[in-house]
Amino acid sequence: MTPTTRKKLEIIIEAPLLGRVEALLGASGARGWSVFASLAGHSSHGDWRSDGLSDAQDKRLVIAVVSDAAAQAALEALTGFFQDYPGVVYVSDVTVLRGEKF
Amino acid sequence: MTPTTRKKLEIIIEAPLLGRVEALLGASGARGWSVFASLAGHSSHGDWRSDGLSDAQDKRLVIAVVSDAAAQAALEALTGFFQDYPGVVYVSDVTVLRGEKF
Amino acid sequence: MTPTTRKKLEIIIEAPLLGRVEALLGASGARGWSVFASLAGHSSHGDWRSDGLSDAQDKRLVIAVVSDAAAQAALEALTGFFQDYPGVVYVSDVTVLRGEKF
Amino acid sequence: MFDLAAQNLLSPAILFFALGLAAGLLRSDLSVPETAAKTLSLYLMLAIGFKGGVEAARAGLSADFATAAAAGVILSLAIPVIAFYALKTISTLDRPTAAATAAHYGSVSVVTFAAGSDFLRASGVDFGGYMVAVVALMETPAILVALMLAQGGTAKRQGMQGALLREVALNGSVVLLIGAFAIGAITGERGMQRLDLFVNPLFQGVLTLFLLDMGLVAARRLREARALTAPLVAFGLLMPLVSCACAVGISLALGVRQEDAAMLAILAASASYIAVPAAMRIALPQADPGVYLTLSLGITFPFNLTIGIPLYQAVTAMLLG
Amino acid sequence: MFDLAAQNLLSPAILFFALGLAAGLLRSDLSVPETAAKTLSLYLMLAIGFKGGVEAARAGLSADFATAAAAGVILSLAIPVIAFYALKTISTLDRPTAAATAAHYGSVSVVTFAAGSDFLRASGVDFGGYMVAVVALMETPAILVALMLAQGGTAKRQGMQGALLREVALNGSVVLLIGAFAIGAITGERGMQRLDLFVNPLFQGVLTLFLLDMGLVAARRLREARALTAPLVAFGLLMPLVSCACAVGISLALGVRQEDAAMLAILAASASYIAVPAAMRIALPQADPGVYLTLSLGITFPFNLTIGIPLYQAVTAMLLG
Amino acid sequence: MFDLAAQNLLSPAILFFALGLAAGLLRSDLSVPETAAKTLSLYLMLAIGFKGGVEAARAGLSADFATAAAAGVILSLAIPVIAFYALKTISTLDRPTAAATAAHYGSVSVVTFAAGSDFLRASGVDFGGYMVAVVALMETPAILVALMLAQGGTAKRQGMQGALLREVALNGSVVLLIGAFAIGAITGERGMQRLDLFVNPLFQGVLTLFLLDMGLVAARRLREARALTAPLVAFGLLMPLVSCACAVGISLALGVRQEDAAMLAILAASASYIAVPAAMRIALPQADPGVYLTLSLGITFPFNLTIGIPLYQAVTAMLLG
Ligand SMILES: Nc1ncnc2c1ncn2[C@@H]1O[C@H](COP(=O)(O)O)[C@@H](O)[C@H]1O
Ligand SMILES: Nc1ncnc2c1ncn2[C@@H]1O[C@H](COP(=O)(O)O)[C@@H](O)[C@H]1O
Ligand SMILES: Nc1ncnc2c1ncn2[C@@H]1O[C@H](COP(=O)(O)O)[C@@H](O)[C@H]1O
Ligand code: NA
Ligand code: NA
Ligand code: NA
Repeated sequence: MTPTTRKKLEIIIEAPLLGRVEALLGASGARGWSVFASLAGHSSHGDWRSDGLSDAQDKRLVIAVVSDAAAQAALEALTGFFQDYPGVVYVSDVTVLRGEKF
Repeated sequence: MTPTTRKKLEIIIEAPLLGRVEALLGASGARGWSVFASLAGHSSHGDWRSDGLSDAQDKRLVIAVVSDAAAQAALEALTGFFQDYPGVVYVSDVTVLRGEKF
Repeated sequence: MTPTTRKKLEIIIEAPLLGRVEALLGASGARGWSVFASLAGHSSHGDWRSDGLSDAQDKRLVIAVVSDAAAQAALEALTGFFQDYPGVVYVSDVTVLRGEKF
Repeated sequence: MFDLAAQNLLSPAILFFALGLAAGLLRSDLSVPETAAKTLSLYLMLAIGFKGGVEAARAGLSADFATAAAAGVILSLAIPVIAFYALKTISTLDRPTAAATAAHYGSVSVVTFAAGSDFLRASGVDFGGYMVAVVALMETPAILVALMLAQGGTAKRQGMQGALLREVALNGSVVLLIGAFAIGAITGERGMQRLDLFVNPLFQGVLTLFLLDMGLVAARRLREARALTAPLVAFGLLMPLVSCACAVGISLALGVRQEDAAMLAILAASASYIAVPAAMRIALPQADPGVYLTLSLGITFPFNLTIGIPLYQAVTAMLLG
Repeated sequence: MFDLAAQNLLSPAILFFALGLAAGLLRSDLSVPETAAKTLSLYLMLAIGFKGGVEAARAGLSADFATAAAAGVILSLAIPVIAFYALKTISTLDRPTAAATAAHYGSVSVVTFAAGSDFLRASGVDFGGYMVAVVALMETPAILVALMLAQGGTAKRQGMQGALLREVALNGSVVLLIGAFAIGAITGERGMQRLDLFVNPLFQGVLTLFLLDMGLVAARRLREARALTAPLVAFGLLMPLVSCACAVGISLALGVRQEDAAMLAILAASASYIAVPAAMRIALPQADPGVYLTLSLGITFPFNLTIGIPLYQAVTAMLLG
Repeated sequence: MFDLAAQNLLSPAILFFALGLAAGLLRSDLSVPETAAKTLSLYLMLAIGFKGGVEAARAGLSADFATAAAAGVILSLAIPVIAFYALKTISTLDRPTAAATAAHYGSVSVVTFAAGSDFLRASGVDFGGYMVAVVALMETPAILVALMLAQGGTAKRQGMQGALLREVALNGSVVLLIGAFAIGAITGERGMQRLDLFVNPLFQGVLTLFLLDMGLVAARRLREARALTAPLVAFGLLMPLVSCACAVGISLALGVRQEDAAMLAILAASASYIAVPAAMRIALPQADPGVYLTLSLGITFPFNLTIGIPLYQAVTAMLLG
């Protein structure tokens, strides 16, 4: 297993939109991802904090380690997505074992 | 939207101190951040695990993608903070869309 | 406190195996780590989502900022581990304050 | 009547809401874990739906149900339109935010229904158990009206409408309310024997704990309300009265039973904070949740809980009595 | 009998399971927070264990307990073997997956026990309170049998066996069931006075809410079941009958009380979805959870809950009556 | 008396604590989700506060309340000083850790209050409902004393003192206890009718589940206790007796009702594990939580729950009887 370099996408979006972002990742060729819940946050739109009443403003963090091609495709799709919806995406390089998985 | 490079700060601190760290981030010029709950952890101070009795030792992960200037300012403030309080901070480079947001 | 570079390991494994991975990290010379719960995810093995019935398929994210040596040791141990168990590991460079901690 | 209103104000449930509100405004770190709050609200919907179903079965199907249902649906279609143009007139809200806010007022609040039920029962007004089904019917139509008011949106989101409609129709709270209502209606007394303690004596306690949390959340909303202008606050206090008036009018027009009309007025005056906000984040993301959630949770809900409910009951009693 | 079976089908608990199943299959966003589900299942084990202990204390220690316990352990050792070879014969499952699946059918489901208790009590079959202890005894032996069937595995995992045995023996659900049973037995009537409301009238309600969640989870499993072939579905429906037959046979052989035999048949037919899956992820990671969790939760559990339980009771009544 | 003590040891609640302790020490994976534990403790404070308020309203305001309150506050100011110097004498703890630990013993444990109430009521000792308000009054003063004992700290943290005072004063558990007490006092019997089942029969069950979790947490603390030396263990077992003695003394001096004095002794002997630890992480971060949480949860709480409570009652009965 020779270490290889892949792209790590981190996407922060609102909970009700998770399904759409996952669909978009799949369509971009991402083979896998993990979803995490955020407790609270801050941005130019103000503070938010997860309350159990409505998940309208809850945020999810989606981490996807993907190939450069998939990263490129996902970023293009997300550019459109973020014209309509709030959220954040950032990318970094990671080294993985079993590069073929991603 | 040309991708631009920003700094990603990851700060692990105790739950009761979250408010202070958020204030410190805001003062350093961070425009946004996200807070996550940690379940458990280990360090030279031993193991801990979140129990519902007291959040005294619960840990929070704060992720803030910020400009180099804000990162610099935050790190200086955190250096002082971590002289008094336990916790960890680490920084890495990330590529973002819409660099003006950060 | 001069910033120094360290390795950040991110390991996604199934909840029942957390203890084994923590033992493996400790044995590799990691001085600290943090554990997070994942809500849901996707991979070639299909979708999963945390339900409260059994934690069999729940996933945990373990973040460990470690020295290059510990990272090397942990990756070798994990290579063996991932021959038996599902999961993902990826590594990146981070800058830390107080490098002696890690 | 005033005595009852006072008693309502001094009920434990409402005082715990006030406690939460006060603690939140004072920035106390008191908080209810969000998963607990979500579980409590599932419980409330399960219990409310089930009880309504059992009562409906007791009473048997009646034309009154059909009448109340029709009135409810009409209200949830009409109120958003009124609310939307009211907002456009009195405030400077952008179109999407006005439409999203309107949707909240066309829809309903299950907890307001619960508090209203307590008050009406205490006042000897026994509305039909089927009103629970009316609650469910009134939850979502307003969402569709609001979308039209906001004029669709970009082609991209147009493509989403299909998915959205499914999500709205299968919204968890609607499914649970309707489902629990059906199960109550099917199992009737036999079922009630098994769940009696769970859905009846336990209910007040859970509602109390939930209202404590709602007070905390409402306070957080109010504290962070940057977008809240005087006209908007006025809207949050007056719109319920307008909705109540509409409810009375339609009840007269369609001949809704007076007891049902009282509950219908409470429902019309209530604003959603569960189903609608999530739908709006999907359908009208440009709309500012800082406006509609603050108005619904921070202004209208407390108003209805304290002053509104007794007032609507008095009004309907007067005009339809 | 048929009347009772129908009543069983129309009990609130089972209808809420059906509601969850339907909502899940329709992809409604209705969901119970996972920490809530975990807490509810802790409550159910605490209440079941405690009630069983109090009843056992009431009845006093009896040879019947020993007989039922022996029968239970034998069943949980034998059933996995049958299940394993059945799977190898009718399906193309790899060895580890077949073994892991077999372990689930050798172990038991606490919720099936709870539903079975309700049904048997309603049918006037009063099995011994000590059957709760039998549940605990039947939870884990199947895991060890399955490991042998899968032939240990690599040396690396051999090294883990020690740790694994400890984990299996100290599995949370087993510890809680046994512990609560012991506490019930020790405190007896005096303890029951203090917890009566908590473990008795409240139980039905919590079970109902939990079954709603189980319906949702089962539906998700079924929706994502890629690995589910016709032979596997057949196994999920027929294996419980085989297990029931084994239970009847052993009960006759060892002379288990007829009432206890009825419950033993229900337990034998039930499949684990809490303790065993987690153990299998550790011990047989190559086994596909998409197979065993889908069969246990998506096929066998609903079958037992609706048709199985009354059927097993009828069969045991006939053959041992 | 001994009979009662034995009964206390054999109550379900305490046996479930023992179960949790045993499971935790044996490293079972049994665990209660942390959000569930947090929610249960909110419930306990709500119920305890509300019941106390209703009882207080029943009895009417009395000078006894003022006396008990004064005694309570004096104790929570004096005990930390004693504890601090005791620790400095018998142990090698650094100043901040000694001060932080002292704060825990000056403050109180709500669950110890609940267990103590059960025991005293069972022993026919009916202390005043207002003792709940005394609990709230005793929660925080010790924090301030401890800060002085630790001598402020760096200028940086000095700047924080303002924020800290607000946080301590508005600590969630204090706000909820006081608020629920006030609501109980305001709504009285009428309110109790609505919440009776929720705060009375349900209470024992929730307390039992919560104690199971406390046993698990205490065990984890003990397992990971690296800092625990013999002198510290001795402190954890003897300090409660010293506090009890102080309580008796002050009760005699101020003429506290004997029934109230019994509860006051239990409160004095109890150590905080909710409000104080969080405050100490902010105010005295250099203090080692491995010391104060292990002592409070792992040593003193189990001691009070099992041996302490009956002992304190016997002592006060003897000396003030
Ligand atoms: N490329 C990826 N990026 C992020 N998380 C992943 C990725 N692949 C797998 N995962 C997570 O790791 C779990 C196990 O992966 P696998 O071993 O491929 O089944 C999945 O269920 C996901 O939650
Ligand atoms: N710079 C940032 N770093 C980390 N998280 C962020 C950042 N900016 C925004 N977020 C998170 O993303 C959410 C939506 O961001 P926005 O679209 O700017 O309102 C915020 O509420 C935060 O939780
Ligand atoms: N090297 C590390 N990598 C990730 N998390 C860490 C690391 N070191 C410490 N932590 C987390 O930060 C908490 C406080 O660290 P410390 O201040 O070293 O006690 C620990 O309990 C861990 O949860
Ligand atoms: Na409305
Ligand atoms: Na079985
Ligand atoms: Na004390």
